[in-house]
Amino acid sequence: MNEAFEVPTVVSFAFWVASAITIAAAIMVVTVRDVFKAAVFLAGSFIGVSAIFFLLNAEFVGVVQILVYVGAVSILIAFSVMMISDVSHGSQPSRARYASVTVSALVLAAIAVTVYNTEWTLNSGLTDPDAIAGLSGTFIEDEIASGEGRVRDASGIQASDSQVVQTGVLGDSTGTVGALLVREFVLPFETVGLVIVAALIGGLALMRPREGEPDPRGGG
Amino acid sequence: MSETILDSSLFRNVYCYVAGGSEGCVSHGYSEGFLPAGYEWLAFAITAAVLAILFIQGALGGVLALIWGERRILARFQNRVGPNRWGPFGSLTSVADAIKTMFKEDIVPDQADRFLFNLAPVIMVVPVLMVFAVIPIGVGTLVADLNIGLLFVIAITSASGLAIAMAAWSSANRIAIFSGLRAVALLVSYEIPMALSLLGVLMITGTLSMTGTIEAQDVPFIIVQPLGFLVFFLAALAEMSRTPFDLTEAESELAAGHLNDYSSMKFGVLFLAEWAATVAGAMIIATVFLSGWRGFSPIPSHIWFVGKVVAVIFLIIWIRATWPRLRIDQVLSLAWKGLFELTMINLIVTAILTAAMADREADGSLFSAGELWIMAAVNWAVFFPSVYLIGKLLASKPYEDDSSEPQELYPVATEEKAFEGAAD
Amino acid sequence: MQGQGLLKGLGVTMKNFVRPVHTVQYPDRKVGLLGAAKRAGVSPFRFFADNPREGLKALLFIATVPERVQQAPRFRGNEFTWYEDRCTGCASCAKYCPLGIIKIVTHPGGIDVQEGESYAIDVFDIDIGRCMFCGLCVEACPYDALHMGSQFERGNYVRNDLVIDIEQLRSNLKRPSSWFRPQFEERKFDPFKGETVDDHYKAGRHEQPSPDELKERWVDGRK
Amino acid sequence: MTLENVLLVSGIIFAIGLYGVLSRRSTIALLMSLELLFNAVVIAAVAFSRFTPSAGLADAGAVTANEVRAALTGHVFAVLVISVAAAESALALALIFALYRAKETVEITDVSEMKR
Repeated sequence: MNEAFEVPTVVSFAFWVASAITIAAAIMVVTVRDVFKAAVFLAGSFIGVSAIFFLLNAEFVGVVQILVYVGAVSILIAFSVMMISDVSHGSQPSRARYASVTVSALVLAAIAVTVYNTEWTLNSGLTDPDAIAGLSGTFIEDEIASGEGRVRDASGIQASDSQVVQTGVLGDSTGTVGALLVREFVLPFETVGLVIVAALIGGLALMRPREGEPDPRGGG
Repeated sequence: MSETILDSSLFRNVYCYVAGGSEGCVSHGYSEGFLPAGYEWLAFAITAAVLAILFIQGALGGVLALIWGERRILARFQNRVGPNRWGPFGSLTSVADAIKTMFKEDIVPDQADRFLFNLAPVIMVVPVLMVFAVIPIGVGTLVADLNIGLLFVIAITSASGLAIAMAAWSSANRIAIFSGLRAVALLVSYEIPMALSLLGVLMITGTLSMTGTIEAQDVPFIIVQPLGFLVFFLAALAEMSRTPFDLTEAESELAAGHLNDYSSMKFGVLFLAEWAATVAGAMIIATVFLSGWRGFSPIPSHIWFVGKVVAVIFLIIWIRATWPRLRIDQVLSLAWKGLFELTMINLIVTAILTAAMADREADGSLFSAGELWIMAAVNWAVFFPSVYLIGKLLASKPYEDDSSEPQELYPVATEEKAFEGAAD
Repeated sequence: MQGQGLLKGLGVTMKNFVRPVHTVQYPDRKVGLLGAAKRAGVSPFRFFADNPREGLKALLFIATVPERVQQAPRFRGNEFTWYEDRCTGCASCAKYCPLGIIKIVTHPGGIDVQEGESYAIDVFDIDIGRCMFCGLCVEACPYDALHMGSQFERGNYVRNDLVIDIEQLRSNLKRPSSWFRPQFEERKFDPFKGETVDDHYKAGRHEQPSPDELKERWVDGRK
Repeated sequence: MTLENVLLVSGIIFAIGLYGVLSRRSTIALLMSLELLFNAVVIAAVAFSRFTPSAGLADAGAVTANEVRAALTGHVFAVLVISVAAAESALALALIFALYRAKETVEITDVSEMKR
């Protein structure tokens, strides 16, 4: 075991609290009859998930989770519930309820068996001090621009003027995620941008008033 | 106890005062504290509680002061005196109001969804109070110097839309639901220009942390990023639903909007959250665009910060006293057709400038004051034509059909054409 | 340029911001030490030394000094001024009142009871709560017995207290408003300086006829 | 908090979402369950990123900056998934609105033309 990757008790406790909240809210989402309430519980579940992200040293993902899911998606869902008066009196579960419970329980069992029976390669099994420093410590990088530079543990070294002591990528992930997005993953990144534009245009095209229909902006 | 949280000096000072001894504290001169070793979690909890109480009380005090100040200033704009009976210059009026609100009867409408109805004020107030944690109100005086501070602020404030929707829906009141629909459309629309306008600042500073943003401002960003400031200011006005974007609770049309069915302290909490949002918004504007606590040396940094926040709040109140409220379609078209384009122009110009001047790839250093002044000059040169252009575009009505009569919203009989509108 | 009007509007409001306020804070206003001292006509130090408690309050800006607005002499106040000696009980005021809020009950009195040329007044109620201060009753009074008053503070908690009865009319301070009473204006009478017109001879253009004149006019003259 | 525990939580959320997708009738509720599924996957990605090293770190030899950065691939995937999910939900809501306008209903059982 490596001390650098040990999870503090407080964090562990907070993780269990956050997961309990998330799971409880998720169960409410799929069982509660009032769709608006379900949307609110969905937002609660999202917040719990973002707390889990924070505890997993993924601040950026956690904040993006709040920004996108709580700030946009769940609000949009609440908006549509408000607009569509039909759903206000509830959504009954369909007849396939027991079958669905069975299927999802089977999937959960499969996941659990797989998770606990796999021999994972863990960070705590790392022995290279440079690698450990790169992940959760402070390190010095030889050639910052190219990304090919050698990473060295900064604890025993006096950094020169041109070198910067950086926090390990798990300690301060935001900058690294940004660098990854515009370097290695630039193609998926651009594709996601295209997908979003396409979705936007598609949504607008779907909602455009058709010929002969009254303009939803009011008037006649 | 991650290093990030311990970095902020206020948190560290309190934490080390309580716990002492632990790593990260000894190097700052705290060798022993109250608690024995092994009780770090307790110290953590105590510190969190103490700071939370302190900051929440501070925020509430700020809100009460803001309510009083706004009433006084607004009264001066209208040649009145404003509240002046309770305390010196009426400064205890807000306290009296708060006490009165607490003792009112707590009414829940019969048809209301009690769970959501009671939850909405909480959801409304918590994010706003969380924002105060990341704002540096002086050198080293902040609870948590998050490395994602700005993004955190934008993300956490976006939850208020959900709270408004909850409050509106659970009231089972059509006026409140109108307000909720407006609020959601408005908040979601204005989040986009708000976040994008901060992107220009981020390009220059290269950090999301609030302290880093202040340290990068050798020249206040209101000068370097005029377009960014304009857009962010307007979007922030919309996000905290202030005039001229206060159509969430447009009192002449919607009575009080989503606040309609709330009473007693639940109303108080919702009201407080809204005003706290104003304080927080002014603080963020002061931090990001007015260089936060920076200033000349004899005056302490806290005073500088408070002065800048007061200036921003005065501007907000001034606007409230002057401009009329916009219609919902005007508000949305301003967001999508006006501010969005402006941020795009700002973004492109700033990107080009940053790429042209940046040599910080190697050492992560910031732009010098001279470089910032050059940027400011270019940005101001872009500012006027682009605002003029976008204003022209907004003012023109490309969709208007010349062949037909202008549509009337409600067909009414006038003397000239009796019931003509009703026929078609 | 677009948005010019917005900036112009900001300018207008700012101009108003720096202008002095129009509000007069009745019945008193908060003053600081300087204001209180100026009001008392002494120097601030003397004021503080003389009256430390008031001085401390003034330092905290919670001391008050009374403040009133200068009113016009024609102001139609709501407690009526009534000269019993001039009133014949003709009830013209009651007849002319558009709201019918004046109630007069008389019985024949004075001389020549059978003809009823002069009346003794039993009840004279004016319901101020419904009065709209049109002043028609005052215009209608042939003998200048009824005048508008000059006060306006009649807030209370019971609606019935707003009815002025005859006792109040008798005992009120005689501070008639000069509305529809040119004789007061000619005399430059100003009720707000605390002047009163106690003498009913000075209050009217026409004197109340003496019983002999009444008899001459209404009894003997008609024969 | 170990990798297994986080993955188990992710699996539980996935199962709940799956139950929702299979059993709910309202399309809006369906969409919400889909979002839960996405979230479960994102949790798993971030957990792997936190607890398991990238391939270059585990084997012997000099550690390069790219190998260290590659440890955060999970975060990048999370961000991409979140963005796509946001686009998806916007489009799905537009579809639901279109459905509601055409059919006056949002129940998925009422829209079964495809069967015939």
